[in-house]
Amino acid sequence: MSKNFRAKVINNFALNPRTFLLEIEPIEETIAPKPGQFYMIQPDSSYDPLLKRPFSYIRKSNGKIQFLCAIKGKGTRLMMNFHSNKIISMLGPFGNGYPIFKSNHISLLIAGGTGIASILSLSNEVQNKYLIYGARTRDELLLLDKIEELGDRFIVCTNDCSYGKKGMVDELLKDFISSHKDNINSIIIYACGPLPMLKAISKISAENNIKGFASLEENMACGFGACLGCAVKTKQGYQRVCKEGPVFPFKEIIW
Amino acid sequence: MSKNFRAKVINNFALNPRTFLLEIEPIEETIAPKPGQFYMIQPDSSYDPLLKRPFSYIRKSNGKIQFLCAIKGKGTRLMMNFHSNKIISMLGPFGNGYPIFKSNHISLLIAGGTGIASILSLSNEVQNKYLIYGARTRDELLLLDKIEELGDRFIVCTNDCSYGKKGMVDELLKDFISSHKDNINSIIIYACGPLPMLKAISKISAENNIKGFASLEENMACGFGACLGCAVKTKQGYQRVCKEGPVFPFKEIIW
Amino acid sequence: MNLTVEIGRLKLKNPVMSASGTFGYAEEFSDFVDLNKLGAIVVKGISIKPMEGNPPPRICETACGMLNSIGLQNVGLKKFLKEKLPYLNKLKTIIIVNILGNSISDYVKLSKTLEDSGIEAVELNVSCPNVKKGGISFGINDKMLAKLISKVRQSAQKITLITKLSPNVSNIPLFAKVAEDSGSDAISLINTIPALAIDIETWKPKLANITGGLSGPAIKPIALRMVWEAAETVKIPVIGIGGIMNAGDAIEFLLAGATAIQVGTGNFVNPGATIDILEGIEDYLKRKSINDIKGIIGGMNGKCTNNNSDN
Amino acid sequence: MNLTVEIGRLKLKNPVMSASGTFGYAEEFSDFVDLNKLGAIVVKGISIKPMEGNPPPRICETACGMLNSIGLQNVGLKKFLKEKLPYLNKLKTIIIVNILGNSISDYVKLSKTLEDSGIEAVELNVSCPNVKKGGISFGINDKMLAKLISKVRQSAQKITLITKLSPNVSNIPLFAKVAEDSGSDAISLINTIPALAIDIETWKPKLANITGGLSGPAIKPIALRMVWEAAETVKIPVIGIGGIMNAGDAIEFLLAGATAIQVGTGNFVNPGATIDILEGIEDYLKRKSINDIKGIIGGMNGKCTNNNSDN
Ligand SMILES: Cc1cc2nc3c(=O)[nH]c(=O)nc-3n(C[C@H](O)[C@H](O)[C@H](O)COP(=O)(O)OP(=O)(O)OC[C@H]3O[C@@H](n4cnc5c(N)ncnc54)[C@H](O)[C@@H]3O)c2cc1C
Ligand SMILES: Cc1cc2nc3c(=O)[nH]c(=O)nc-3n(C[C@H](O)[C@H](O)[C@H](O)COP(=O)(O)OP(=O)(O)OC[C@H]3O[C@@H](n4cnc5c(N)ncnc54)[C@H](O)[C@@H]3O)c2cc1C
Ligand SMILES: Cc1cc2nc3c(=O)[nH]c(=O)nc-3n(C[C@H](O)[C@H](O)[C@H](O)COP(=O)(O)O)c2cc1C
Ligand SMILES: Cc1cc2nc3c(=O)[nH]c(=O)nc-3n(C[C@H](O)[C@H](O)[C@H](O)COP(=O)(O)O)c2cc1C
Ligand code: FES
Ligand code: FES
Repeated sequence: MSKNFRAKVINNFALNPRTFLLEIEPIEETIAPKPGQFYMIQPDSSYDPLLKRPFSYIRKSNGKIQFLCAIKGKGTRLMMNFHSNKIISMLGPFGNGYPIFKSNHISLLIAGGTGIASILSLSNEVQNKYLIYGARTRDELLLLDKIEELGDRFIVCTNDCSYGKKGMVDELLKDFISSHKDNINSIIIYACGPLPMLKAISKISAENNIKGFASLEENMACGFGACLGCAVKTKQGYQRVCKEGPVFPFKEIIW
Repeated sequence: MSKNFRAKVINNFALNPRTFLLEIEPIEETIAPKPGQFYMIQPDSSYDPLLKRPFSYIRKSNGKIQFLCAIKGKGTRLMMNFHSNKIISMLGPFGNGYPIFKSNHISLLIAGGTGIASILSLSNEVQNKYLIYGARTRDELLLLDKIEELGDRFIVCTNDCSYGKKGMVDELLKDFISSHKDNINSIIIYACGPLPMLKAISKISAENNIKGFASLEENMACGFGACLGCAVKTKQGYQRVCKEGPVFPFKEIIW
Repeated sequence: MNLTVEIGRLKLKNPVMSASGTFGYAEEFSDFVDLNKLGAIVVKGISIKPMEGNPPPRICETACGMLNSIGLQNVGLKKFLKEKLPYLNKLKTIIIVNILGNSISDYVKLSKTLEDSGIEAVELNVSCPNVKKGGISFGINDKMLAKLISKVRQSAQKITLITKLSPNVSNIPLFAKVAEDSGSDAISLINTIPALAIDIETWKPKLANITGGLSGPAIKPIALRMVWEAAETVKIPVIGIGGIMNAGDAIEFLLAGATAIQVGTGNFVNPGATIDILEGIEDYLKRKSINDIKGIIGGMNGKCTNNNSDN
Repeated sequence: MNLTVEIGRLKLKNPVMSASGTFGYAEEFSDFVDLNKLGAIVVKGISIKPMEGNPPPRICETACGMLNSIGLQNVGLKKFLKEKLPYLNKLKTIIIVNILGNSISDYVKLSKTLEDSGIEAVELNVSCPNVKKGGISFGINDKMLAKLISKVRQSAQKITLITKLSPNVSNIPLFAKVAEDSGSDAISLINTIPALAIDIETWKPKLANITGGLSGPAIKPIALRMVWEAAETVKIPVIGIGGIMNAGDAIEFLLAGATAIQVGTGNFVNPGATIDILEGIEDYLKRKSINDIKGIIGGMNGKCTNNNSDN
């Protein structure tokens, strides 16, 4: 069982012009991932780009692992063109995923943009849950098919009003809190998305005394705690997103 | 009409495990090449590898250009995997090709290994010709179908005797000279292949007072005379393989 | 949109130049670019006598870069003036002649002769060994450099004097300041970085000269740091060089404080690089609604702390 | 096949080590490699007091390389001895502790304490600023470096002393000689090269610290040149570092004269790199029918000419 493995590309297709869904299958024995963990994927075998890229997995089933990847720069542009059967080099699973509590509580999952990938890995593992999912436009709301089974426990919004409610997830969070005043103490928030979104959610949580966790991103060289490159400021000093994170309690993060 | 152009890969297949035949079609208007000229081909759009690679063309027909490429290092390994329809970046045609003389003479074409590519570009353009072609083994004798039409004017040899005559091209050259003692003055040699072969041929030519030309190779950064990287020592000082060459008269080269 | 920049007395149409030794004598690029569109052309380094250069192999590739040991091959001053200058003079762009020598008097003679021949600017390549001082290059000794520049300045007073700094020093600000104080109108940096590659099959160095100069994308972050340090130190214009392949790279150098940039190795990979870069800069300024190139020069947020606590 | 090499009093199983700051405190790699197979492990630089390091972003990618400005974050000497050393002591390989300080007395105290704790070797990271001398790093001033090494040598006489040279100097042979003459048992080089990258959309440097150290394949040819220059100059062993990603790279350094090598950035890209390199070296020796690693050390054909006529 290795965290340094090769995998075969099974499927790779565009969901919109800026995002693709990548499915791979390890060709060596690997370790099972936990919700919120991530993998490092090598975009190319040359040294340009040099470093592997971190991606949260969406789910693992039948030995296959799925990723949702936004096209940002050099690495993701190369990954977008991964053809089926290509053998790629990967590391993982890494990081501390989302803490899952045995107690009787409501899990409020909040995703912004491609943050939905990490949130979906968790969604399968928790019971009494709600999911708030926001994106800029309809076009950027992805993987809805995988989510809609949640029915009315699934709340979706777009900034431009092109689908679901209009607005940002933090507004929906406020609404949610108002309508759950009674059992507010049993809510636990799990959030993944752009930094400003996480910041806003963390603030609202603090105001309402709700416990919550955010999955953070930072540039990474290694992904497994060796380079100290992925530090984020926390109340306990710098911590590594790849090792102590990527999931941190809201109240530990110094935003 | 540009010497800096993009081209589409039409065909690319292995002739043996170490050599492939690449056919491309420029998607911009280009300049017609002359026998012995070469093109620079970009192996990848990353900066690793950085430089384009020089390759002699075999022939141009119907707007398509063919290359015979031996797998040597990073660049050719990437080129081997060029799939059809891939758009690649190229420069050329460059260099002074083989000088073609109007006079009534015998063109003796001599190719070793992948040197056959450059020799074939010339073969189509000269009339009264013979072709000596050598390789280590049968497996490395390539493009025989394109040559065999020459009939008994085509002499082939392998070092290991697996096909044609046994031996090196320089031995065949000696035989050829012996059997053409009468019209030795009308022979002009054109040679392309490994350096030791060229050196041997040049020596034999000098001894027999036969005029000849060799196509040389040297590491290149630009291919069009700007970097001075491809210098070879000649009786006129350093000359550029890409500009004054790749074809030089035997008697100018300081081996 | 205003793309003009000033280097000494020169007024460049735009900040995009070719780097010495990578653009031949310009004619080699006439197939690929409209030479008249360039901000300036820096030609291959010229010495008083012709130099034949080093034996081959002279170049090899490295990760995201290349080594060269051309050995300063050039046609020499006389032949340059006679055979190359006429073509260059026909171009409607500024010609900068890169010069090199083994003694101060070499540089003095070269710059004076070029000034008298109507050349508007010289770039001093000071990475060459000073034969009188045991072969130590002018570019790594601040006192020798100061003397060299002052002497050249005294004798050629009208010509725009650009000193091309060697990257092979601990303290770029010191050398930048020396160049400014000794009378340079501008500095350009960086030249190639001495480097080595070995063939593990033959156990021979990949270059006949053993070492060569590293250039290309690999050195860009080093060059950018040095350009920034220099630009924070001196008031004269700084010309950024090193691994510039595309407009984005060029813009990084401008943001770091370069008034203009030179494209070197990029010309080999894409002979149209200079013009592509120029057009890319224009597109960028349009997109950012900036109508003067000066609006981005030195625009990086961040002060020089000379804080070496890397790792 | 004999792969053993000697560095000072140390006898290494083989010449493959990890480079400081890229291998954590070794435990991070236990998932990936059999740590006991390594020639030696160099751990992350330790200072007397814990250091919290620089604000993020701390790393970014460049062409065939990366920048880091970790800022020497480390747990400090006390915690290292208490929390990290027990794990390291259990390994059957040599542990080399990389140390750093802001004054000579820092280095003296660190090496003495480590010697007393049974550590066999220290590597002096001299790229850090000397606070008493206006923040100039020890590694770029030959006199300061000589003093630093001598003092450390005087106080810690048994420990194997490796000086890690800064690449940020004009004259590597000088610094190599200083290290040898002042009592170093070996030198290692190169450390990262100060560099900069800028985000052209935000106009901010890509690292919060503005500059960072460049490492990876991009710097290999520079490192190789410096290792060769050093190895031609001194008699003590030279440890080669810089852009070693695979066995071929490692062999280049050995041919250039390195007695051993360290793998840095390569560990991030392939956490199994050290072992892959070790196996690759063995395969190479087998293929070449060489049965002692010493048969390739310094094997490059070519003499140091200190001839700077690049370009
Ligand atoms: C724990 C974690 C999980 C992630 N999960 C996902 C996911 O599921 N889907 C998704 O689309 N993206 C995810 N990201 C972001 C993704 O890693 C970056 O978008 C990607 O690395 C960009 O690479 P590039 O080569 O296209 O961009 P470039 O800009 O060329 O990258 C240059 C360098 O910066 C790094 N980098 C750039 N942006 C980021 C970023 N946001 N986070 C970390 N490193 C970055 C790259 O890894 C690379 O080293 C995740 C990031 C982290 C840290
Ligand atoms: C004018 C000319 C015509 C050529 N025609 C052909 C041809 O028709 N078919 C063919 O198979 N090969 C030909 N070659 C050789 C071919 O260019 C090299 O084999 C190829 O560049 C190797 O690239 P690589 O990336 O696989 O090797 P690497 O070893 O990774 O290359 C590293 C660097 O060295 C250069 N290099 C390595 N070997 C050579 C060489 N022999 N000549 C020039 N540069 C070299 C590469 O271009 C590159 O810059 C020709 C060379 C020249 C100069
Ligand atoms: C093949 C070659 C030849 C060069 N010749 C010279 C020269 O004659 N004079 C000089 O000052 N610099 C010379 N240089 C250095 C370049 O002008 C430039 O400073 C360096 O290559 C870094 O820029 P780049 O990374 O864009 O190539 C040469 C560089 C190369 C690659
Ligand atoms: C993230 C990172 C942290 C480093 N930390 C240290 C350190 O603490 N002490 C030190 O001497 N060198 C440190 N280095 C330098 C490396 O040990 C090595 O000298 C350098 O990275 C060049 O080797 P490479 O190209 O193989 O990475 C660090 C390098 C990196 C990339
Ligand atoms: S990415 Fe290296 S420590 Fe986190
Ligand atoms: S390859 Fe550049 S001059 Fe010939």
